[in-house]
Amino acid sequence: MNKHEWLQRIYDQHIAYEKREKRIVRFFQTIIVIAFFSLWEIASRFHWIDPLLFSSPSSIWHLFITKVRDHTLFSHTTITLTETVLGFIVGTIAGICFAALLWWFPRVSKIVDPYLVILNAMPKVALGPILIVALGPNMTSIVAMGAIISIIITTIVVYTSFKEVDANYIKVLQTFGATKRQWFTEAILPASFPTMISTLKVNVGLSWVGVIVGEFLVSKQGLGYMIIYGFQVFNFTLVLLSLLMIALLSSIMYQLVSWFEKKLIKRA
Amino acid sequence: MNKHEWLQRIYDQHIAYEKREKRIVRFFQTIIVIAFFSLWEIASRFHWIDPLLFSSPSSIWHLFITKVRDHTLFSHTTITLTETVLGFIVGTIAGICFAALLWWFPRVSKIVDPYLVILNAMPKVALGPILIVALGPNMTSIVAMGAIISIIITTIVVYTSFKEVDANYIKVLQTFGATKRQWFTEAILPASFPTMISTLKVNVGLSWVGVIVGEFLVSKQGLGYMIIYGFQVFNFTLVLLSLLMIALLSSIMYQLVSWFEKKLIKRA
Amino acid sequence: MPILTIDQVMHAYVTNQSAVLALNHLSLTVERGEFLSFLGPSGCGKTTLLSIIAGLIEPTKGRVLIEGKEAKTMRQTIGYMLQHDYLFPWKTIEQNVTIGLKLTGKYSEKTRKQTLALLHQIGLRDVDDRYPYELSGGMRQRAALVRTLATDPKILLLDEPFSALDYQTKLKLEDLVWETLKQYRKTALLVTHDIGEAIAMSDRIVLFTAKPGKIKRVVSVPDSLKACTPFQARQHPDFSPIFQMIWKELESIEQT
Amino acid sequence: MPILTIDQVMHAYVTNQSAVLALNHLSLTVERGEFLSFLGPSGCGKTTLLSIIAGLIEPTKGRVLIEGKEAKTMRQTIGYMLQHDYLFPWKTIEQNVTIGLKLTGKYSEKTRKQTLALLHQIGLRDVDDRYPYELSGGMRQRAALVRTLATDPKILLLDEPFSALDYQTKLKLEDLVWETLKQYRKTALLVTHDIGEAIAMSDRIVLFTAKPGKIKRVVSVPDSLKACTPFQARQHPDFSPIFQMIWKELESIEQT
Amino acid sequence: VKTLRVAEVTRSIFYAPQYVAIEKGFFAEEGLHIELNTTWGGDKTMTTLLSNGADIALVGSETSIYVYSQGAIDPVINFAQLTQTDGTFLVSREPIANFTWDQLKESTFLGQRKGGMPQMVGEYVLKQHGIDPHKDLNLIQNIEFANIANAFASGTGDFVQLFEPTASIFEQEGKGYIVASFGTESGHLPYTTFMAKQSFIEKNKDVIEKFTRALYKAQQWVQTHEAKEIATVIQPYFENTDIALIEKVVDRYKKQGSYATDPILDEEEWNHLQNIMKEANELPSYIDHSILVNTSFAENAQKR
Ligand SMILES: Nc1ncnc2c1ncn2[C@@H]1O[C@H](COP(=O)(O)OP(=O)(O)OP(=O)(O)O)[C@@H](O)[C@H]1O
Ligand SMILES: Nc1ncnc2c1ncn2[C@@H]1O[C@H](COP(=O)(O)OP(=O)(O)OP(=O)(O)O)[C@@H](O)[C@H]1O
Ligand SMILES: NCCS(=O)(=O)O
Ligand SMILES: [Mg+2]
Ligand SMILES: [Mg+2]
Repeated sequence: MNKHEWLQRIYDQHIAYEKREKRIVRFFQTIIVIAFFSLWEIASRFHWIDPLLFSSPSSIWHLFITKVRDHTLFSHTTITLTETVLGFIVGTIAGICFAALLWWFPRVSKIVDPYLVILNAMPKVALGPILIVALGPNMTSIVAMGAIISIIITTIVVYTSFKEVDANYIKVLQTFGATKRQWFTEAILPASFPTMISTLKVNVGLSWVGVIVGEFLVSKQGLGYMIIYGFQVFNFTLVLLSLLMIALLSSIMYQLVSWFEKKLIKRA
Repeated sequence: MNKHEWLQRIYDQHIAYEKREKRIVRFFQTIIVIAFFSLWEIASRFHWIDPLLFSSPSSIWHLFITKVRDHTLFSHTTITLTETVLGFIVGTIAGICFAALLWWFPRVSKIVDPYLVILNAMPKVALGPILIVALGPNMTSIVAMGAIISIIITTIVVYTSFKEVDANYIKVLQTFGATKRQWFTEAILPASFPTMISTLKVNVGLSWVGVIVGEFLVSKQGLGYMIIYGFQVFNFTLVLLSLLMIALLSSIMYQLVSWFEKKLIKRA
Repeated sequence: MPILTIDQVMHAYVTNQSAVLALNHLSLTVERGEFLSFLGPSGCGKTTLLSIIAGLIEPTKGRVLIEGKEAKTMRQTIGYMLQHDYLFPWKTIEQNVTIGLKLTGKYSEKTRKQTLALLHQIGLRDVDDRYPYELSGGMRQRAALVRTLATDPKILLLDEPFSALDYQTKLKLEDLVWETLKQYRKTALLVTHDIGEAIAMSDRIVLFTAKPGKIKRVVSVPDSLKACTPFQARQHPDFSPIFQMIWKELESIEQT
Repeated sequence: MPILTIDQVMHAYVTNQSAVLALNHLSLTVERGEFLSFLGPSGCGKTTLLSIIAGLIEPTKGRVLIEGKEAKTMRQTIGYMLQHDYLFPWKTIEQNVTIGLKLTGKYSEKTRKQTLALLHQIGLRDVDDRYPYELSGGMRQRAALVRTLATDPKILLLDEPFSALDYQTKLKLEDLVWETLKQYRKTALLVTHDIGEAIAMSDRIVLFTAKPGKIKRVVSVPDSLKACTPFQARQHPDFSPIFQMIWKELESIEQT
Repeated sequence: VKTLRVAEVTRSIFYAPQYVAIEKGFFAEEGLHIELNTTWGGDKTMTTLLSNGADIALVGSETSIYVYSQGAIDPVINFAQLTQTDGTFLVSREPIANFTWDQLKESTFLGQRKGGMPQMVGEYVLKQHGIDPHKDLNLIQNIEFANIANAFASGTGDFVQLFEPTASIFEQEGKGYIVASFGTESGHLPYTTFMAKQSFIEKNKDVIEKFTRALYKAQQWVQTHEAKEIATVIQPYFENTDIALIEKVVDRYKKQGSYATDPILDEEEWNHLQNIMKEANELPSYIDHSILVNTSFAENAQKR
């Protein structure tokens, strides 16, 4: 048996093993989903749990189909998604701009430092009602809630990463007589790119929190509205359908950002 | 002039400069606070803003004094603080235990991975009502809300740091024939200590969010309750007082954890 | 009986993409008290070989015998020192150097005293209660040496232990390690990229081919150099010719 | 007129805790085309001195003149190469080596071609569109050299450019840099911890005392060594005596 | 066409005449376009009105009193009443054949949240029946509006005070049994009222008048039509709710006279409200009917 055949055999063994491992993992993952939903269904059918409160997968499914057919699910989802994406973008961009400002004016950064700590520690969801007062009971408030929740933490994280950029990159630029503006565009900004991307991941989650809380407060459409309304008419199937939709969509958004991160950061 | 005198003079110049700089910073910081509160007061007095909605620093101050005198502020604050600290501790410890579990059983970790992603992306505040159903309308639900909001992110962050511990530390232990349990106690756990401490910082903030949202849903006492009640009877002074108290307390807790972090991590 | 026998060892790393041969039909015997150096291009499998000898990974094929017994069962007889010191930052120097004793169950007041004595002898005084971050690179690497020696291993595996140090510290530590090992009559295997270091410290130098690692040639160091300390050896007239020879040999390996 | 005059330079670093003298009454002149090495204990102020010469920091006292003019105004005439390559990871090799041209406004099709030609000449072919992470340490350091040379500086400051490389790569790069600098008749100041490297590459070696840095002694390298490439010089019979001498000199500095 | 922004406190069958007015085109007939926004909870609704997020709010009259006593510069004026009794029901966990209020004694009672109208009426009614809500029974008042029903459903309390359609759903599902109506016990009071800022009313008298007229038409329509017909009209506002259930609820409210038959908020009702608030220790100060109520629009609407 020559070397190549031998390596090939070892490789094949490994791949076979990996495949088996993967099958086991997939198997248990499937088992968990099936067990979860069927236990839920059975518990609900046999009244081990209160079907009124916990609904059942089958009723949720039927409601889902109905709402897909009459397009209402689509419109609620679109609204919430739009708000979240907007909140996310506004929060992230504004945070990065603030960070740039603090970097450019170190004295400003020193001055606002204690206020940033307070704003960061403050649970932003408590500000919801104030937003309504300030911006009115409309989508702007909801988007603002989605943005505000991520803006401070983005500012802090990105500013920290600006400061942590290896001073030697600046030294290289300085030897070529670069201006401060060039330090920023040529070194600080690109070097902080990976940090910015990973803030995005956090911000996606935060924007969802903000928008859902915002929709709890004021809304006539959206998944948060569906939850509140579901409570109002005691339709828990509706509440749970909305929760499942939120879980699904927020996971997808998170995965998108992760994928984006992997694509962009491989060279670091 | 000898070398020492020369150095001393340079040093003195620097210190003088630093002192001036610090004075300027302090000055502007004070100006900001004063400007903020007096503008607020004036705008409220002259009805540039609706004093009903935005209250005024003086009314907040008077309310503060009244509530300090009759001890109600103290009891509300104590309740909320207790809930937050409990939620924080439960969330952090449970998260670390889960992380240890995942590290110990890599297959379990592979199996639950997609579920962790979903749970992490899910805006936990939306789960509040489910908690009330499960745990009843009492303080347990509020503490659980404070814990649940931080548990998944703690698990993920701590588990990631467990995995990122330099394999060479394990190699060193292996050469002495250490058991897996010893890998964990001698290397994995202490090496991840800094990460754990910095998760604490995030968790403090999250626990506040959880507890405030929890108090919005069920409570007869606490700062979140004061906000809700204040809204109900249109006493915005009460709402703003609670918000200021929350900002103050959460900042203090955050600073405590930061201080703790600095003390512990200096040797890294 | 040789203290170490490497018999037709092959090792392949298997990933999901491919299986890569890291070591190819490698055989070698080492006698008690010998000092061997391994030289070879980056990625030729030197670290892999040390890990196999230490019993940390199992060779895909072939056997490694220590005093005639399977390497895996002989872990206690082996001390392993890595490129960076890998002292545990959260332990004091004393806790670091005695960890091996504790894990192997050899910890007693006596062994503790011995270990601390060795620490002082090697030039680290008044640092028992310090933390690693308070020490310079050279001092840390010395503490790592003491940690390795504390459990009294018969064979020492040294994986580029000096490469992270600056030049002068490195020359000084070479002398120190060399003298300590001679004094305790240890068998040692040193991986290095520095031809001079290999010549200065060892009795035999094993040259590896590039991936997959295979022994290209074993060079014996002349007795005249063996007798000197590493620092003296570098200045010795016999040094330059053997340096030139190995340099050319390695050049030819890298070109293939 | 000497290309570089360092005149009674003193530098103190001031922090909130204390003011520390880094350089003390330092004077030195360097002639066009000379190659100087700076040797001295860690923290003695070598990097500080280079930064002052490059006009990046202003000396607390004293003057640095380049061709008779204030260093701060002469930044363009200076190229600075750091210990690690500090290539920008988000730029391709071509973008990296031409960044100096772009920042100094010298970028044109002609200078671009010249720079890429230098890149190829120095042994980096087909890497123009690669990213730094795709290159080995030695290749990256070469690219950094090209980046430094691209703006055609008169004086090159080299701050331990080889210390992060493995031994063989380092010896090869020493030769390459030495030849390139000789070919373009550059003036160069090299900071190193490696006595051998200093002897092999330079015309004069400046020995610094420990904190605060002060010139202890300037050693001229014998013409016999100056004539050889660095690699040859290390094998030259004249090498060992001067190495011993400098070693002892540094030993004595460290003990004080 | 004039667009009016209306903020309603919640989406409820209790407000059927409002949806009828929109759906049957009574507002459109008056040249009004209604932009309806649900701002969940009285606090948010009133906040929305105060911060000019809406022109008209549909919310309990007690909020206008709170706002006034906090020193509003531009008070909020009640101009048209929509519901005239409480809208909640007493639901017991076990079926009770012959209910008397005495049976509440020693029980655990899951009430509405403190400071709101349902809670105050709840306490008032208990007191009317000789029960001290804070001594004679175990009163739970710490749960947010939306979560009261599920707290009861998951096992908390022997009795609960619930709105529709939850009360009917509970009955349908056997989760609870409606044993009494707080609406019939409460007497007439301005439970849900349309209001606007004084400044807005002054500037838009004609609009308010048109609005009130359209509302009055709807109130009359509701009076003169069967529950079944009403349910069909308002169904678009209650997707996901069974039409039979809507009908049942409408019928229940109609029968107990919860829907005001005209928009007039008279002084008697107003004072009754303040008495109830006073009993509950939530009345900051007594405010005269003439200050916060303007019945002229309602009266004009009735004239034509
Ligand atoms: N865990 C691993 N999985 C896959 N391949 C590996 C692994 N460890 C090492 N290799 C590969 O095996 C080969 C030999 O690696 P090894 O670390 O033993 O080389 P080395 O001679 O020690 O190199 P260096 O001089 O750079 O330390 C390399 O090609 C490396 O890429
Ligand atoms: N930015 C700074 N602030 C304060 N002190 C500094 C600063 N930079 C350097 N120093 C101090 O000045 C002295 C000289 O530093 P420098 O980096 O020039 O030394 P060096 O000779 O280059 O050392 P090495 O060989 O380790 O590179 C050191 O004691 C160092 O601690
Ligand atoms: N999960 C919400 C975090 S915070 O930004 O509101 O603190
Ligand atoms: Mg290796
Ligand atoms: Mg330096």
